[in-house]
Amino acid sequence: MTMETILSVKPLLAVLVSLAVIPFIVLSKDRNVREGWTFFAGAAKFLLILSMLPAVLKGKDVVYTAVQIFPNLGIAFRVDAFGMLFALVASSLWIITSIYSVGYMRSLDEHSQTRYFSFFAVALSATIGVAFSANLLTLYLFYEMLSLATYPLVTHHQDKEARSSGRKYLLYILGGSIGLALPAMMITYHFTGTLDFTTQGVMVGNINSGLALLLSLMFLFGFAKVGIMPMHSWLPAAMVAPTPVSALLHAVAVVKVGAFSVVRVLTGIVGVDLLAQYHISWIIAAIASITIVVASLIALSQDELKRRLAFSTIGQLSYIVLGVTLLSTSGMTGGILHIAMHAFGKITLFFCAGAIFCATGIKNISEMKGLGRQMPITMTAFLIGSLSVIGLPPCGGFISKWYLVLGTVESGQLIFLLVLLVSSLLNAAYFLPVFYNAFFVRRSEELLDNRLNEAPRWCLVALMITSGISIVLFFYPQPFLNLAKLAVAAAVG
Amino acid sequence: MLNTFPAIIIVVPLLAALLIAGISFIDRRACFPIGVAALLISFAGAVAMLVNVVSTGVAMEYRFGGWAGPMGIVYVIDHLSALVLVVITGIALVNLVSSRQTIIDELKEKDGAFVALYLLFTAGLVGMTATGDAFNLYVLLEITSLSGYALIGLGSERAPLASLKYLFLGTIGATFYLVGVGYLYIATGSLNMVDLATIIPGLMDSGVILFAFIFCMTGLFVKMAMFPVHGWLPGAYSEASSPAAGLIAPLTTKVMIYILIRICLSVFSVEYVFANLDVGQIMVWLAIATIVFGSVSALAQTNYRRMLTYIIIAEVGYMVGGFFLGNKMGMSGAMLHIVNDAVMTLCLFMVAGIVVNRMKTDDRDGFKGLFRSMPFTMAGFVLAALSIIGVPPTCGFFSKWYLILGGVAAGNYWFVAALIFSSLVNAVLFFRLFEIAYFEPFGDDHHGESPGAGAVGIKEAPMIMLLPFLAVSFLLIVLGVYSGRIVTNIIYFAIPGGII
Amino acid sequence: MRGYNMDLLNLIAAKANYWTYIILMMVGFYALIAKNNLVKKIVGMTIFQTAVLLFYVSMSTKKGGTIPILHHGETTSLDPGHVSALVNVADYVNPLPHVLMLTAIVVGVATLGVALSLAIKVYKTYGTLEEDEINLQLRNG
Amino acid sequence: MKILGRVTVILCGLLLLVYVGEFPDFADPQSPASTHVSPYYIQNALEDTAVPNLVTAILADYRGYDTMFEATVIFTAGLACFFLMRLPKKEERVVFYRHRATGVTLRIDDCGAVPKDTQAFHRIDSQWVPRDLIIRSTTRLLIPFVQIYALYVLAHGHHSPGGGFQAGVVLGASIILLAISQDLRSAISKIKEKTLGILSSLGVLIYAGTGFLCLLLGESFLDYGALASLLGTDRVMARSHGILIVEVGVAMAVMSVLIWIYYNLSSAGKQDEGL
Repeated sequence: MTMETILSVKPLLAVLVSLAVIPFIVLSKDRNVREGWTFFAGAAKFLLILSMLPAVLKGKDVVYTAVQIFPNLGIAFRVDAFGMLFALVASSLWIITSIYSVGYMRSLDEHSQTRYFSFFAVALSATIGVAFSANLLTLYLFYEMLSLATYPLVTHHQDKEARSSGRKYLLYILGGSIGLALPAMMITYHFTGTLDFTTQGVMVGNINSGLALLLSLMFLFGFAKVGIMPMHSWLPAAMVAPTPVSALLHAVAVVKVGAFSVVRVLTGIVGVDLLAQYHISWIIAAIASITIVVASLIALSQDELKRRLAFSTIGQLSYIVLGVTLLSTSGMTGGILHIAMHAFGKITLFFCAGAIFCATGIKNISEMKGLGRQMPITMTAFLIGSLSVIGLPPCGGFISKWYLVLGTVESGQLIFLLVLLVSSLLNAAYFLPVFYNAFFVRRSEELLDNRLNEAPRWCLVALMITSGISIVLFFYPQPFLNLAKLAVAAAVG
Repeated sequence: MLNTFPAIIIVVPLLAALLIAGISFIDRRACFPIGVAALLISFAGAVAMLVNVVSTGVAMEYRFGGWAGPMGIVYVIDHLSALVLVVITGIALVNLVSSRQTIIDELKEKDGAFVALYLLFTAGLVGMTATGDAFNLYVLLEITSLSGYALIGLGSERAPLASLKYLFLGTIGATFYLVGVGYLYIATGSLNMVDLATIIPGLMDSGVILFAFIFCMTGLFVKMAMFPVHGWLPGAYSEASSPAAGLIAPLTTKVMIYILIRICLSVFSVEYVFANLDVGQIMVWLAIATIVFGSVSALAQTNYRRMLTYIIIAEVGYMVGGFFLGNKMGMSGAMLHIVNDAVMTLCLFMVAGIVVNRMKTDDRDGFKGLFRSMPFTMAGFVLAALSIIGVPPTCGFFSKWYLILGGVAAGNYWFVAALIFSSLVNAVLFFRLFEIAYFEPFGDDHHGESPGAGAVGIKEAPMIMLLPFLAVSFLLIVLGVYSGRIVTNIIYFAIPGGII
Repeated sequence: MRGYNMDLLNLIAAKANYWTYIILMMVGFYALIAKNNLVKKIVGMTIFQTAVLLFYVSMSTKKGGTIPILHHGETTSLDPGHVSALVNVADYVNPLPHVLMLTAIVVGVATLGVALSLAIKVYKTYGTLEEDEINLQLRNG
Repeated sequence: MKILGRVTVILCGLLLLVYVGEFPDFADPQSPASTHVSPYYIQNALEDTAVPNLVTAILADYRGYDTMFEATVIFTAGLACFFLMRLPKKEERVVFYRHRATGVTLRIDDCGAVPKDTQAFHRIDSQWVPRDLIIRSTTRLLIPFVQIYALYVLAHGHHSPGGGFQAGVVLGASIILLAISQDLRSAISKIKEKTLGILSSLGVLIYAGTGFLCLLLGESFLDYGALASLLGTDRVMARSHGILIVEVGVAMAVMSVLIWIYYNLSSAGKQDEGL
């Protein structure tokens, strides 16, 4: 299926627009001007990506080569359906998170906010760079850029705890990428001669089975941001960051980049047929399912809300990997769609966690009894978010889980159907008690006045938008669904 | 005019050095400008030659005293030597300009002598790179070493001892090289490299040539601080004054590796080194040992510059290992790494210079809170650190790219593992420093606008130090992006045909 | 038996200069590595370099050749063109190693000068020239 | 450390000795070294450079570039010793004076400017020894002749063994003899450090300068043939004169550097009291 390509500089502009804004953010004297620049950059990026949507929907990829380093390899961009889906999610949520972080940072009066917003912009440009990369080298470049840009965000509080978690964060991510992903990339480049993502994958002709399995596993664990089990413990440690960081980055941008890269490599480099041929897909699916179940179990035991959400994210990410490695069309569609659906759901939950922390300073779930009366909007948003993550009807998450279930049936591997069901139950088990405590349990008498004690105005606005989108996505999933279907068609080819 | 450039780029710094030494006894103000002017001319000449050699594709030759071939001394400027010449003169120029303030502060009356020795050192390096005569290379090696001993000798309190140790080992290395040239002369009767290359294939199995190779190699390994004989480097580079370290550290070992490549490729032909002696495997193992040793002992250092010296030793292992892999990718990786590593090391030593100039200590604690007080310097420092770690788009990544490809192509996975291990160790080393610079001093002030950049006051380095430094750190990215072109247009011409 | 001794003696006699140069070099090398006193190391270094001088100069000798200065006879008939035919190469010793060794001597002197000045500076800072005492002072601060 | 040293040395020695058999015999006229390039020198040196002394011909003309760097090596050594050793000129010093008539010695601690010698008092070193008449008179007699001999060696470099380096060393030795026989200060009064610094750089500058002059005249660097137009002789004689100019430069450089190193080494940089 030949893919017509449009040559346009938009992908490069989309990546660079947030970098270009940084000098203005740094030099702007007044806070509001600085926030204005961030919104301007967010909007500009979103509109640029939106302008490419119609072309991609018609099946045409937007291609642009920024720098030709080697004769057959360079920093090149290729916007296809899969990249477009992820970029849309990331850039739209950046705007919303900026709204949220304005409220959050000002209410908690955090220090050095200029550095916060500028590194946020760098992180987003790296995320879009990964989404639009045409070959593994560009993807690796922006992947490393993202790891380094998020380090100052994770360790924003600059205290001893931030240092130790920052150290862990880098150990896993940088260690994984340099230790495993780089050699795997090199060996692939040596044997195949090219690193471009192609529909059938480049490995198919010239790499034998053992090496293909080894390389796939090196990529899986190398891109540690996907949080597959042994390489996952950086995510709970990164919860020490301010909540908007963990909201956008550790629910949407950073972890999804990991999942996106793994899926890109499995479909674009290793190739769907090679995956099927040598049972590689079954092994990776097994690892993913172990991660899902174990992560959901650990999430049950976590008392701190953000750590529980972190472990839930680890589980949800492995849904994506599991969905893709089922190798059935609806399974892959479900996996890819889950990137979008989970993003909106999980970001709402993190916003609620941040809002609760802003308003009442509570972090642990056990202390959240009777919070519903004080913060009705936040807690209802929390309900919607958790429904979407669990995958129940009124919210978008249901659709992606629906496709995942269909995928397992289609591929005939019923063991994974069991995994999906068990994990959904576990999801319900660790989300609903929070909601139940908030609304139905009377708080002990020391909290006398029941008057409203809601989160700051900006945070609520963001909350409502994302929970609203989660519901809308249930009724109108078309843009993301079509993109997912196109992506699968391109991958299976 | 262009064909006299091979002479001009070395004679101009030499004449300037002599002029400066003389004038420094009369009036010292003129010394610095003459030095910079001489290096500028030399740099311009080197760039012009590189452009000419790349465009015409033909190596430039210069006969000193008008005598041809084996009779007189002939300079040959081919692709690789032109590239290395540009690197040498460029780095010497940038380092001299940026360390003007330190020279005036630290070496009050002796700044004239310092600039003269600086120029002699650079002239020696330029000569070594361009020379086509084996004995002339020894004389220039001695000039470089002698001025190096002097430049290092006047540094911190322990500098004389470190310089003396460097002198002893350096003399052993240089004399071994001299004996090697003597063995070559006895067996062939000529000193001219091109002439030697025609005679040696006829004497493939003679023991004298074998020992000439062994002596030359040991001599060069001592001078480039390979693993067993590296003892002198850590002390020498970390005790020297920062302008001297900024010149010597980035250049000496790289030029020695260039000479190793020059001798192995143009004097002892490729067949001799790789087929006849099959010495590649042992040398790669030696390089792996150097890399692992350099990286591990760098972990144990608390002094920033001493840590850098061990990283330099590891980088020497990269280049020697890459070259002795014996395939096209490995060799081009080694040659590209000569350029990249020189620029990276210069960047890191300029940071050391700036930190010592501002914080009066080059210990790790000197980095406390630097992200807040010196943001631009730290930005450049992060870039240089990323390049040493090997993160794209900086140049360090791309030379590792070629080296790893070479390792995979040669099936030597231990070398690839050593490279990856060294990159990870570098990551740990530099992020340890970032932590100190970023976190400490531990402000307990979570809330409220902490002393932002404005309040504590940006105490940046003086402009004359900062601007060249930022230019060099930006050069790291430019070199990275253009590394593909550098390799295809320049380095592939330097690799002889016999290498696949 | 005698034949065998003769070859061995010839071998030693014919290669006498290399034997001496190697032994001298090893003496200098040993002193340079193993000696404790810095000045003894410097002396060892000088011996080490002198051995190489001996090696170069010894390789230039020819049986029956005199010093490389053309006899008075050859120089008188100075009409260019046929002078070179007159000069018999075997009469004169090979001049090239002598030139090279002039450079090596100069280098030796230069290195000696710098080494001695460094040794004096080391003596001024540590008060001793014995390397183990210096290391002791370095170790305890 | 010692055992390691012994093992490496013995190992290296044995390894070298084993391969001695491969070398050409001691004085074998047919050895590659004497049959490849050197015959050209022996036959053509006189014709090319009109200098019978082949070593000087090769030294200053065929491989003149090497010798230029040789002179630079000497110059670098002098500069290095100055750079490392020379201490800033601090005024306050412990100074000793001796009354000529009675022999009473005065010790002045940290005196500012050093007073001149007078009729009654003259300045002495800390380990002062009364001058020995024999040494003083013989050296005063000997030094001029040593210097004349050095000039002879310099001038006759073309026809007999000798040349720039040897002449420079002998000249240097004459001044050092003066410094040893009397005291360093009297030698410094004869030749100040400033003149030495300028003279040494001037010497090598003459050498490199002539080379650069040949470059400016259009020929290649250090090709004395180019001086023919300036010196008004044919190219061969121009080469011979070029060699002589260069030898003078080298002699000047070597002399001043040796004295300069002696000044710094003997007084450890203070240049007030020598050996």
